[in-house]
Amino acid sequence: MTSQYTPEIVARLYRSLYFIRRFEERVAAIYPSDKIKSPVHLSIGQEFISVGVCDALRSDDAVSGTYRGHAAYLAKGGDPAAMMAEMYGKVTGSAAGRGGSMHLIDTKANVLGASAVVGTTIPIAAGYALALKRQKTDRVVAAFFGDGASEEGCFYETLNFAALHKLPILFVCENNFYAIHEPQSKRWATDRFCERVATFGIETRKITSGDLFEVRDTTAELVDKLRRGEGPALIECHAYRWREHVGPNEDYDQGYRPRSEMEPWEARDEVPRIAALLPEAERAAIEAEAEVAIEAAVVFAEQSPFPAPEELYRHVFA
Amino acid sequence: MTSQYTPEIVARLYRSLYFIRRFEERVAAIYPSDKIKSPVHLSIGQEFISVGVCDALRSDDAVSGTYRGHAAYLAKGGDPAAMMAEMYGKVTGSAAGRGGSMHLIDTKANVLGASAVVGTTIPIAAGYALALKRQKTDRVVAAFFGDGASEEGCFYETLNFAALHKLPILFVCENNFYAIHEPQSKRWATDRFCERVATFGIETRKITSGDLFEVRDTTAELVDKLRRGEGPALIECHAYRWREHVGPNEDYDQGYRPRSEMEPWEARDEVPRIAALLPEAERAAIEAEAEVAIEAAVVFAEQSPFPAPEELYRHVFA
Amino acid sequence: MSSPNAATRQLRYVDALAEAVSQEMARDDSVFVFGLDVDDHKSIQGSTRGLLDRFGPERIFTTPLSEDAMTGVAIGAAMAGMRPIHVHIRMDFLLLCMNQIVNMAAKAHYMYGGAVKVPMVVRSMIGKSWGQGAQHSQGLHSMFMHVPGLKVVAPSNAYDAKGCMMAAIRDDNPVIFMEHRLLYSTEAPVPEDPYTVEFGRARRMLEGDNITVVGVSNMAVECLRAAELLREVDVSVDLIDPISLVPLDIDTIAQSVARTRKLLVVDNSWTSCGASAEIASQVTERLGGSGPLQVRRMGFAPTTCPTTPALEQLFYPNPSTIAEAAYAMARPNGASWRPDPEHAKLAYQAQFKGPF
Amino acid sequence: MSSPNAATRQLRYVDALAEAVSQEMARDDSVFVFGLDVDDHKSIQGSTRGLLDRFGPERIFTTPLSEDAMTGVAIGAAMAGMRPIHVHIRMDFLLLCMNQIVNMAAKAHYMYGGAVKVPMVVRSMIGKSWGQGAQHSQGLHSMFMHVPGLKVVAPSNAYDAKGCMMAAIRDDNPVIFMEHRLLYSTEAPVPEDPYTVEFGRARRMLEGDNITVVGVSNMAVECLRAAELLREVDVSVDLIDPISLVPLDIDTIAQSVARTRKLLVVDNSWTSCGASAEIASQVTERLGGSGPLQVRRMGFAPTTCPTTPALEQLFYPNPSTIAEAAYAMARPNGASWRPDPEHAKLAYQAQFKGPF
Ligand SMILES: Cc1ncc(C[n+]2csc(CCOP(=O)(O)OP(=O)(O)O)c2C)c(N)n1
Ligand SMILES: Cc1ncc(C[n+]2csc(CCOP(=O)(O)OP(=O)(O)O)c2C)c(N)n1
Ligand SMILES: [Mg+2]
Ligand SMILES: [Mg+2]
Repeated sequence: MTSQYTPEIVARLYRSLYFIRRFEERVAAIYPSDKIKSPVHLSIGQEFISVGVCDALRSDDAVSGTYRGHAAYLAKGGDPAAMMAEMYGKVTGSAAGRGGSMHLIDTKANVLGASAVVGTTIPIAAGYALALKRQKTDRVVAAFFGDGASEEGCFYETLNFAALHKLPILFVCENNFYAIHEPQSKRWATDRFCERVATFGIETRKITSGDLFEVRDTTAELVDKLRRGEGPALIECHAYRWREHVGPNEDYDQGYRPRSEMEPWEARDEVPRIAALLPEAERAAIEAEAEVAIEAAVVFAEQSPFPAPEELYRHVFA
Repeated sequence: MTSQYTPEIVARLYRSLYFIRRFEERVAAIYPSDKIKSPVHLSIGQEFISVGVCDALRSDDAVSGTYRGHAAYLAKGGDPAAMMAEMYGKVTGSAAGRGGSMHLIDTKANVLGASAVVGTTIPIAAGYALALKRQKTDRVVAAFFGDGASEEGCFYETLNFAALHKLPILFVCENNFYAIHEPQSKRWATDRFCERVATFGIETRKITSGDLFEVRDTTAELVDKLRRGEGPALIECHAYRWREHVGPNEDYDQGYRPRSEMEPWEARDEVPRIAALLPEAERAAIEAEAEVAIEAAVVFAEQSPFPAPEELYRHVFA
Repeated sequence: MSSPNAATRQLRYVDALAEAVSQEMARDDSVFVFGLDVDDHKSIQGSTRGLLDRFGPERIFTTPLSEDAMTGVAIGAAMAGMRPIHVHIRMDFLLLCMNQIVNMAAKAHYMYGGAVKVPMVVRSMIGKSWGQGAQHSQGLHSMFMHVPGLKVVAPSNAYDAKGCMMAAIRDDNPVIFMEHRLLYSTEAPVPEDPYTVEFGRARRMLEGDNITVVGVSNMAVECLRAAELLREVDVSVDLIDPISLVPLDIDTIAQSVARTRKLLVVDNSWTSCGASAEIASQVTERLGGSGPLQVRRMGFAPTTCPTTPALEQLFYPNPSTIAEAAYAMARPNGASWRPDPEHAKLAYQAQFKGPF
Repeated sequence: MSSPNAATRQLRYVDALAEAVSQEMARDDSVFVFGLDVDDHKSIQGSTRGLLDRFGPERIFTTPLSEDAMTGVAIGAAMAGMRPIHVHIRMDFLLLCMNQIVNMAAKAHYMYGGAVKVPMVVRSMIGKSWGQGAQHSQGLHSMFMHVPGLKVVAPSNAYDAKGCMMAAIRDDNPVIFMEHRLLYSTEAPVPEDPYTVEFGRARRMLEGDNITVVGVSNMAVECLRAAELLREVDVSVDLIDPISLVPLDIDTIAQSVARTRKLLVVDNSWTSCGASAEIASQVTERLGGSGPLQVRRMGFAPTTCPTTPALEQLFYPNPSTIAEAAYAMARPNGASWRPDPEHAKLAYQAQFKGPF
């Protein structure tokens, strides 16, 4: 953490981080009630990446997320009530109840929609960046994806195109070492990932610390270059998924990974660490505020109506 | 050229090289007659790659080629008469007249079929290599493709898989700097191609000399490693396409590339250079023999019948 | 169809799949299974359970997320004489494999003049309910039916699942094997011994006189329930499960329609250019000229699949809407009728719970 | 359909395409064109000619061979408010783009509750003859017709080519724009001023009483020639070119068939689950119950496309086989008839020469 971190910034980061953690814990708590009939992929444990990246973006910058996209959506300022309603399948949801947890979108907050087909959004984010460049803005796009997504051919195709056209896009690989239950050793020939990406002429950074401030600093530095038109950049950020791949629970009893893998990550969890940097009163106020907002989102979702039957036929064509 | 090159080997190489050059020149000469109603992509100028690679393979090794696949097919020992008949659309063709120039195959010579969709054959070659490995043989596959093909996502997907499973496959990129009329500068962000491939843990070699012997030596060395199960390797070999992308003619008057680009390649053309290494009588005998065989292939093609109408419905299902 | 003499017992669809593959792997060394997650503890909802223990990681292994190239790998291995089974946990992901499947697998045997064969099986599962939504719910069989050189099968019960899987593995052609998530837990009597269900033979599930109903994949099950409801109002259904879509046993269907002159095709996908369009067209080509013919297709609503249950339930045909449509065709002059929706529910619909 | 007052002149299909795009690019800064080879000297057989000079390399540019990602790029740019035209020199290559087109472009507007639009045009050309073969000859429109959210158009003449292209560019949805290589050199009167041809309105090319014939894409032209041949034997054809396949003007087709009770659909692809199946099914659903209805589909032979001309000529419907089939339907009790094959040739078939 560098000296640039004023108390205001730390408070802002904590606000976002705490909110996301608690919001997802609430989703997990609601899940057994069957009110959320949507596959949910929690980002619990990985939120620091979204918070760090999005805090270094402007509000007119865009973010492209994945089906594990709660954190990116919320960190970028996506509406939590609309998100909760979306998971409940309500007409007030961010996608009017048609997308669920895997297709979050908030155009006002410049959150591009997510996809349930792994990797698909990467070139789409690049296309968005191409448009921003053609429109002669200095806006940028941050494209989140997992280590598994990086195995899809379209990822490499996109890297080449983005570098060739010097697109203002920051690729953010959330490397949590697993795709569903398959460890990287069964999927990657080597882990020379950043080195490979760099051969496209793309500036890369690898962050293994789990440190939110490092994520934010790195993003800020790279985004500066993006705004100057110097071409794309990539961050590979190590993290760990604390819960099961899909669904609300832990799954260390399933045998495919030991709980000991997670423990170092839990030990350096950014939520308490950043909490500790704040004056107690401020921390408490932030947390209380978050709880209120989350409660409001749940109430909003619960009380919103389901879409009417004729909604089925709306929006097939624009 | 190392000392290992006995007169027999040189003669063998020249036989193959000269044959391919003359065979394609004959195809080009026939083309205006409209007897060959097939898009032909000539390899004239690039033959040394196929000759060098295939000479270092065993006859039970396999080769996977492309729509620009005449050279690989012939160098691997594919039947020239069946090939010519195929281009004429005759029932005696290598694919019984159903494939034309772009889909050459000769299973006896272990030439896997080619595809007109750029890049498609790369993973197929890897699948073939997987089967060879599972069958506990020490056979290998050489997979040819162009610089353009290397831009397709499936190429990267295949590299990763092949390296992960240590498949006995030699990737051979014939880098002729163009895809149709588009130069590499409009398609590649950088030319750090071998460096990129190496990050998968794949051994790479870049050959820029146009030297057939260097191609052969390099292949021999890498194939040894493949046979020992040490995993895939890649050769990037520079070359130049002397004729138009598709069709029999030169096209330096079209403005997309100057003839001067080709001239250094013409100056170090392997055909006369290797010819000069042979005793005059032997050279003449090889050439005469080639002319006879080519003439025989043309006569075979001309005299073979077209498929009967009911052939249309054969081979939809095996 | 071979008729094995061995004892039968009730088996779930998902276990029938695993048993078929296991028996074929034991019989034939060239068979192997690969695809994302085939070797994990969930083993594709159990459909690959036990294979890793029995056959080891050379014969069943996961892959990187690289569906396009992995399909090419299957094709290449098949050309080299192996018999790959490539597994996808959702049919939607086959859209990443279209180039290899359509441009290569379907065409190789023909385009190379018979010089190679591509004996491979592409397993994929259609998802439904619990917010599967736009990209985890598609039945894309008609895209494969469109292209010569591919076989397409869609077993609707555990017996056919095992028999079709064995036939698919033994087939020398690429076979698109379409499963349905909601069928996995359904049980049927399944012989223990190996047997094949021959492609191109439809099964007449019910005999009836008033209307011919064809149900594809799990829609066969929904149609069966609809037929039960219709029996209560004295409409008798000739119900046909095509089992295999390519080859398609149009004779059995057309013979039935020649009698009833009424055809309702219920598919597990959109109707536009769907399997239902093909079946309807073939029947019409044969029988339309000889007198009035009532034809109707049902399938997904002509929309993207929404996640919210409020709309999702309207997106699919169900026993109630099927029965209602069939009734209207069978009794064109009667008042319209629709069964009590509660009564119309299928057992498995009540059981199934997410997230997957 | 707007009726421009401006002067018309004969224009080739290929030039009509280029003119439409050029006029739209001039009108709307957000339109851009990209795809392999769009900016080279051959300019996709001339269909992008002049655009580079006029609009510069930011608005028309080639790409790497990366069809999948480039489709994603088009979608992303469209979501951001631009209007990309993504060009493929063969429709077969769309098989590399299926995931992006079907899973994203078709669904985005719906799946995101209307929050985004995807105004993009996917141009692709069907190849034919001169050994195009298995992988350069496919008409894949039915795969796109199957999926809600995509528009699909297939203009058969220069006038419609220009008008449909302008409409496609202005449309707020993804439009699959299907061209045919053999139509490129055909001429028609084409107004100089911009105009649109509205989607969902079929064109009655000929009025007749004996049989309804629907011809898709260049098959409309082949049907026209067939109809001329049929006129010589007193069979009068009601010939319909649907122009757009999604939306489909089934009303015009059904009204015609209601009169003739005979429908022949001739498509530029396989019939199984093809556009012809959809048209035949919709007509039958409407009209089958009211009396005998003769329906027949023609399209590619149910095989892979062979390269040898000896077989290739049997693979496609042509004016002669179309006329023969229509005659058999129109005069079911007469002796069979087939026109003199030489007589039946189309002008462009004589002209076209390879390699591409
Ligand atoms: C193209 C595709 N293939 C497979 C799947 C099934 N699937 C869903 S999530 C997932 C794992 C993706 O891993 P990663 O990109 O590392 O993201 P993570 O879940 O770890 O955040 C897989 C294989 C899918 N949805 N899409
Ligand atoms: C997937 C695909 N995209 C585009 C084309 C059109 N096309 C045919 S050859 C070619 C160039 C390929 O270049 P490269 O791989 O370098 O091979 P070369 O022709 O130079 O030998 C292209 C773009 C195609 N056949 N397949
Ligand atoms: Mg991961
Ligand atoms: Mg090249």
